[in-house]
Amino acid sequence: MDPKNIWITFPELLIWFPLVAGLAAFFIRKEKTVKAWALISALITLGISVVSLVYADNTKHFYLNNVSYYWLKYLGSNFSIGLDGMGHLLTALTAVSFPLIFIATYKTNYKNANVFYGLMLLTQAGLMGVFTALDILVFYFFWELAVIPVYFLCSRWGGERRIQATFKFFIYTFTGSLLMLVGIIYVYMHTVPAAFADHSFSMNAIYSAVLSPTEKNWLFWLFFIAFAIKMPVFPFHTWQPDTYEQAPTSTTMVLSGIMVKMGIFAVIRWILPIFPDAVLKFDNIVIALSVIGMIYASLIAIKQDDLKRFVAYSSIAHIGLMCAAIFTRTEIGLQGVMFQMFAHGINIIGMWIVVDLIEKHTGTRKISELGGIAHKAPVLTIFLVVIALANIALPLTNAFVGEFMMFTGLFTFNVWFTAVAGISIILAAVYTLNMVQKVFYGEANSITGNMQDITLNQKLVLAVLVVFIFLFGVFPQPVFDLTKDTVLNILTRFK
Amino acid sequence: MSITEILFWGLTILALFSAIMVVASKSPVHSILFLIVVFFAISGHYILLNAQFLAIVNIIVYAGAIMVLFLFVVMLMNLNAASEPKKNRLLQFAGLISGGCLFLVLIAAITKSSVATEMVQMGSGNDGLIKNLGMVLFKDYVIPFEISSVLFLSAMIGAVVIGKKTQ
Amino acid sequence: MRFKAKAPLGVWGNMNNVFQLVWLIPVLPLLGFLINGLGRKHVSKTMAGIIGSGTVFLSFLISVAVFLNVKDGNTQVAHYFDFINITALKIGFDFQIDQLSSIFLLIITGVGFLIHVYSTAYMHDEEPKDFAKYFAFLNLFVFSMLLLVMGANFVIMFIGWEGVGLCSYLLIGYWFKNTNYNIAAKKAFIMNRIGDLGFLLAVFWLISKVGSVDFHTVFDVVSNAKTNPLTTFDITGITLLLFVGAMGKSAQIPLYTWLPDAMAGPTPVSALIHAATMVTAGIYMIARSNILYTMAPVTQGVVAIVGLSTAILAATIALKQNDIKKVLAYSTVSQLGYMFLALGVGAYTGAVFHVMTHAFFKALLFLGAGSVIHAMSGEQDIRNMGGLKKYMSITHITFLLACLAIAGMPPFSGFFSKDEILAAAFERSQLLWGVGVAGAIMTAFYMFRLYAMTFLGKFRGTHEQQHHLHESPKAITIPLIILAILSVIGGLIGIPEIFMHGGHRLEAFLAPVFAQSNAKIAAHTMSHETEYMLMGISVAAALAALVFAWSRYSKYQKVDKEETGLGKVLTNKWYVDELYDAIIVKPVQSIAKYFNNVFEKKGIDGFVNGVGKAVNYGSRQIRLIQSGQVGAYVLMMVLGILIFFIIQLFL
Amino acid sequence: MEIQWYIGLAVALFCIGIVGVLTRRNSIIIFMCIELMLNAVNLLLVAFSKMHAASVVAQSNPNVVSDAQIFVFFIMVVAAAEVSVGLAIIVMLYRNTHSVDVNFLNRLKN
Amino acid sequence: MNAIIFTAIWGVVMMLGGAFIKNKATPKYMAILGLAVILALNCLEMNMGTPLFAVELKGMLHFNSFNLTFINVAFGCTLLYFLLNGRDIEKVGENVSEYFALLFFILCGVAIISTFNSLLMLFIGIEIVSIPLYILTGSDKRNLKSNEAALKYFLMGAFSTGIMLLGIAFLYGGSATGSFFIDNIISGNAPMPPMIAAGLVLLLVSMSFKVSAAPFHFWTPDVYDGAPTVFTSFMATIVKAAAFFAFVRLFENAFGSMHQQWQTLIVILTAATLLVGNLTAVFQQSVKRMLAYSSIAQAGFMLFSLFALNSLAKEGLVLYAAAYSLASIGIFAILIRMKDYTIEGFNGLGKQQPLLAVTATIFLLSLTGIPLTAGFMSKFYMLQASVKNGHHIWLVIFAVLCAAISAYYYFRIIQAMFFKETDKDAVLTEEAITPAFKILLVITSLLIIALGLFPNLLTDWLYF
Repeated sequence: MDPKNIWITFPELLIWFPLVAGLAAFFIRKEKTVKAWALISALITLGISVVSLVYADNTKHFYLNNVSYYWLKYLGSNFSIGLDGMGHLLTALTAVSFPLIFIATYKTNYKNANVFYGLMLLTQAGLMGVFTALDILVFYFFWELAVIPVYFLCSRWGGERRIQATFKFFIYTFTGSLLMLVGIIYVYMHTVPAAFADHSFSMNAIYSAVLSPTEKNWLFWLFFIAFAIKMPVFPFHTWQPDTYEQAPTSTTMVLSGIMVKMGIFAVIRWILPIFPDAVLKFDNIVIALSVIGMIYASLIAIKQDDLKRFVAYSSIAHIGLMCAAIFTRTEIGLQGVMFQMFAHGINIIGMWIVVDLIEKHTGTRKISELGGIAHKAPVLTIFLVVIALANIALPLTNAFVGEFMMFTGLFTFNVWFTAVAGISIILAAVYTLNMVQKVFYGEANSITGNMQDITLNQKLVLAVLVVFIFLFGVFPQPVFDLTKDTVLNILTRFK
Repeated sequence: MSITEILFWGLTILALFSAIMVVASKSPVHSILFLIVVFFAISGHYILLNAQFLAIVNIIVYAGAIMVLFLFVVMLMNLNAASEPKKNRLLQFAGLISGGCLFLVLIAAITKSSVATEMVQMGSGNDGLIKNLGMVLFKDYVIPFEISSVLFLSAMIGAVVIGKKTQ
Repeated sequence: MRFKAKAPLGVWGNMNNVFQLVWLIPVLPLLGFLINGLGRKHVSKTMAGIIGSGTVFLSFLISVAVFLNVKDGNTQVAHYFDFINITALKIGFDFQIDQLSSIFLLIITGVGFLIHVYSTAYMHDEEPKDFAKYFAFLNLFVFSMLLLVMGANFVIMFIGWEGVGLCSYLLIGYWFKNTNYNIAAKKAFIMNRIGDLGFLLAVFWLISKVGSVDFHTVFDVVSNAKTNPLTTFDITGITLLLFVGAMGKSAQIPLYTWLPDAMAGPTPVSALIHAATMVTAGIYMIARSNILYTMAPVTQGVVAIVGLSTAILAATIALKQNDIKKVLAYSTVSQLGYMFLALGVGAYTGAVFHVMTHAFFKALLFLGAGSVIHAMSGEQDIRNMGGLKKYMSITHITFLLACLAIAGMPPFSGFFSKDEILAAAFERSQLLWGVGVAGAIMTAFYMFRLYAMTFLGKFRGTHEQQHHLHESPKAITIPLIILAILSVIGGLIGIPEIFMHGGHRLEAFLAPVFAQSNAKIAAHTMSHETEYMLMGISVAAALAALVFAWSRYSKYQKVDKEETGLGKVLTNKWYVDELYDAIIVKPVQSIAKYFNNVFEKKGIDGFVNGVGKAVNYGSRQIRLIQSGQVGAYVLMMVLGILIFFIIQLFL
Repeated sequence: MEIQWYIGLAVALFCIGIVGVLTRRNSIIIFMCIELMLNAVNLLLVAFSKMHAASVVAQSNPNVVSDAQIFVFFIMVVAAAEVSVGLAIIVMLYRNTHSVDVNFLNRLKN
Repeated sequence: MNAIIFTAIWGVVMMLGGAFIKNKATPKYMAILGLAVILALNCLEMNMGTPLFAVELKGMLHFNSFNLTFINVAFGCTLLYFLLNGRDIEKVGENVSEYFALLFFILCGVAIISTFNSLLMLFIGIEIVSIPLYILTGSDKRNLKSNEAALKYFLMGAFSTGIMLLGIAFLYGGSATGSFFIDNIISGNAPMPPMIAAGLVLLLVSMSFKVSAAPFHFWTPDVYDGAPTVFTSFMATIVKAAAFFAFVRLFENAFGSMHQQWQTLIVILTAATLLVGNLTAVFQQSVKRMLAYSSIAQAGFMLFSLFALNSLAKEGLVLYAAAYSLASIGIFAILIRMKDYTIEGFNGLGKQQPLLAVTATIFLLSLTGIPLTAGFMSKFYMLQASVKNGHHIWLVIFAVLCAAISAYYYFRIIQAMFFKETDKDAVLTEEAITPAFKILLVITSLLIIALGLFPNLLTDWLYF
């Protein structure tokens, strides 16, 4: 299609719409209204993203998915954003998650709801920006901006230790990002001249930056640490349980469902193409870390008594696998990661919804205090069990496809890593079933006694999630077709 | 050893001695008086270097105006030796040492330099006379000259603002 | 000979080809699951029962039709859609219909159907919605089991493989209020998971080496020496890992301990899942990938030995169990051991044969036991039974037949299958055979101990139990009868050559499946004398044990004296559970505890917070430099100047 | 006369001034020591100017001498201004605390 | 030139005005008006390229768009400062017009040191800036802290002047041309003669003193803490920025050619400043003092312009000056209105004055260097410049780690404002927060964000 007669592109819509909606939300005083407003705008965003998926094919609709404006002309940075396969996938995830989150927490009332929902929508805008940025400076902007609202959300509406926990999280990630910033600038200084400037921040220029092997080696770590903290990979993970525990559930969903994907996304988008040979050099270290993390987190998850921390650690284990699979640089592994990014987002949001429900109804998150919910709230239990099974990657759930492929990739990379990592499959079953048994089965006690079953809106959300789980568990192929281009492009860097 | 050199050394010794006395003497009044001596010695050097104008100005401004001002203040506060409180030995010692080190370092630095042994034009040369300086001052240095008025104004205001009694 | 499907088949096609309906076989139970599961609040018990059994029955009919088709030598692979399709790997959602799978289809749907019917009566006291839930799970199980056997590649098979694991988990923990049951369920699932990991690794290995998981592709490529990409090491590794999977699923040493505990589930479940079908998945899998095993003699050896030792171990334990279901459970483990022995010695047909017969008589035994328990209103300890034969004749007769069958008494089905296995073992080595016979003897012994203590002698239970002892309703007895018939005559499709020329119909039928293997094995021929002799010995020995047990336990009296010595060890199942607990569970738990309490908090997080603390500390110290003394400040400055001078001028 | 003697003298005076600043606690005396430092600089500048006058520099830059001496003149000017302000401040402080001891000033620290 | 002349004149006017005008409010309006005019005149000079009167500069001063832009920035910030803090200046003491007069003289000095071309002008300019500052510091006469600060500042300031003069003397003596013009003290990048080196070191020291770079920063916390907060705000922002500008001009024009020979000193200076500033700020309880230390920390970042000494660095410096001044003026303006200067004093501000809290947050984020704010862009320029310079990447990494520490103490205020409760019914001093004040704060934050998005709004002025 001719760029002339396109007046706005999908990435722009995906960024600006939530942004504007969010800013508007600040001025809506009435709680009911602002909730509705947030939900509707999130749904519209979802609509946009769905439409964009229709036009996902960049060979035909390039100009619908990519756009670039002059920004810092003389620094060689343009505001260029675009959607490739991975971008589509993750923007879709973002677009899907927010309405679900809003619906799931529709009954929860927040003080100054307008601020809350405003910040949530800003977060969404920031995330969209991260996933669409094709200019590394723009990327960095959004990378930081996505975190700021979350910081306020967590420290304002979180649990009792929220301030310290969130602060730790913020400083931790901020440090990482700053290191990355140095890396970015350094790479930038080694790019070829662009129009109006002697260097350029644009993705392609950055990809083709001329760097000596030694430079690449330390730059690799500057970038990787930033992303590793976000993911998080062992041993950079300690902020996560605290933050998840303290943050308000809806924010936790954003954090764990989407924000961790930022790290994985960034590794695929930037580290792999910029430092291929450094990746080849350090892949063993990174994968070793990830695998250790998997086992380590799984073991700790067995011992968690707090449901939120439990989910946090199980998530760390899953992320570890994704990170490892990225560095196998195999098509199957990367496709697995792509798929799993989406799957994990869906599943963990489901997890949080259930945890939130339990906490709401019983007022506790202590696994040891719960029990026998199954016959108080059978529907909830069924959903939980399904989600839990997805969490342990049972076949015909979406997680299975992802993990299967990632493990295959890992196996082709190194057998022993796979063997060790495989143990986490067993451990996953152990801790998940432990949790299910302790919380849901057995006789109900005084705490769970007055547990009611779930309300319609939650039922709706969980149903949608479960549908997603099985749909993608049985028909994963569309996702692979979507992300094919990205994966293959990246692999060409390793030829 | 020529008369100039004798004068030079004499003045030098005088200057250094009284400078040390400025620092060393207990009573502020004595310090001030020794400082005046230093200024006179320096003015003597100026004359040796044939910079009469500065010599005069130094006497008038420093030894005359400024030092009298000091003296005045000290008298006003009638600070005497007793009013100098107990000293912090350690700090003083450290100060002495570091000052000495700085001196050595600077000397070492300068003696390394090539210009160290260049001769200074004594007695002769009439650039330092009021006439030439005046010409230069009002031709080339008119801007700084004017600007310095701002300095004085602010100094004056300052004195007023701070000195003025507040009710 | 098997041949590949010409083109991917549409879901519908021309109706006159029954293969067009294959997809219905698993889908029907799935439908049953969905209806019963989602509508469990609304469907009545009868409805639930009808839906549950009906769907399975329909699948059974289709399976029969398919079977008939296959019998004429038509086999095929039906491709439905791409499961995973990327340049590096293609995995289709394919079903494979051939002799092997069709047989299993029959067993699963047939026996499955009977057990569904049985359950309608057995579970009748349940709440309506629990009743529906029960049938939903049962249907889900049938669905997964069908996926397992119909899958045309390892991945689809694995989907079913884990699916059945899940269902057994759900059904064992069916009475979820009872924590012990949940723990048993969890144990079952986790042990299966361990096996599954092996299975998965094997699959990864295949993908990385062969680049495909399709049965055809893999087997054709591997069996052909020219195209075979796998070294002996690879094959051995792969087969061993697959066998680990089989261990988990089919309860072999060392992963067998979950099966006895799995008896916590409702008895029909035990009959269906833990006797007739699921536990035989491992045998199916190995039979399916027979060529790989044939090419890996080392693995075969391992399989044989593990199988045999399992058979013996379980048998010994069974000798001393008093819980009727536990005895059956251990006997199942032991029988499975025989099947693996068969696989190990390359008698694939024998294994499948035994699977079939075992499905009949073991299902029958369990259902009989169920009927007994039903009558005894939940009592499972045989010491409190006895003399039931005058109260429940049908159950008694069928149970007796089943016992004879499992004890290997000719001409019951068990005799033929077990005999075939032992014969094959003999060909490999006399030792295997000898031990096998020992196992057979024990089997005969404990089965008839069970029989005698349950049905003979006089009733030892409480009075109110005695008061409402009664024969079970039709829904229970009819399946018993049908199964009884099958277990009696079921063996006839595998009559050895020596009795009837061309008698071994099964072998002929399955030949194509094992063609590649048979091509690689030099066919032994055993002289008729030896064969007769072997049969003679085993039957005689078994008979002896039978009579001994009968005579000893028919007049059993309750004596509560503490078991001692070997007896104690056997009663406590060789303390294997305790062993596992000590060497695996406890260490893992303590490591986890250490990580959670010490390493995480003090170590990693401690470091992170330590940085923050360090900054704070540094701040507190460094601000003391700001002493407020001008003198000190100037001193610092002078020192600074000094340093700068030294750096600039003298360095 | 060689320049180094002048340099030596000036630096010596300067350092004596510094030592004074470091060792004395009476703010007036400290201030005087600073004045001493300034004078040392003045002397140095004048000496340098005459050195340049004697050297080749004089040809290239005719009023090299007067530059320096004017500079000295301005230094004196500034010094005078500073003194007025400085003494005013000291007096103000003396009014409030009846002391001119600098170590007495430690309300502001850390 | 206009700037210098008219600030001087207007200073006199204000001073004399003080004698006749009795109304307390009038001087403020006079000052604002006058400054606005002067700003306009300066812009005029930028466009015309010539001042209103032809002045024989004799090479003493040097005007180009770069300097003039900086003067614009400085004066613009001052104007904003007048607008925001006018009434607070009135509160310091009764001789308001004198304060304004002094402020104008300082501005004159600022204009001089940002355009000087001769060491003499530098010296005079710095003195013109310093002497009024001594007075302003001590202007709260009854307050002992203020007195103490004044004396400390004065003594140490005079001391550093002495150091500077010795340095100048050595330069004069060592230079082959015997000139005070900064651009022909030395030429070429031959190894410098010891005398020059000595002079350079001494100048470096005295300038670092003025910009409060460690280890010559010791006066800063005490003086900033003791001085009346309004004037702290002024000297922490405009004056410091000007001093930096002078610093960079001096070293670029005088010693730029032999940059490599003295870079090591700058590296040490920068590292020390960053470390001391950030580390010490962490533990402070009084926000005022914390901001004093943070100003040191920011100085550490500005020193990068001296470390890199390339065009990016100079642009960055101007940008930094603007960003930092805007943010600091804003945060100080709010601080002045707090009842309690400790961090706890900020508790619950978010509830009672959401608007103020939000703007304050923006200022703090800018100081931290979060994207979308001018603070980020300026830091970004600095990092870029020093990476371009190529040596000592570790220093850059060290700097960003320090920036992370800075987040720690800046965010403590944010936390206090939004997430902590207070029992006080009003955390602000009773005098009303006028709508005008709020609007101004909003404008300031908008400016910050605008610069954060489009730094070229400012940097484009520098070259034409």
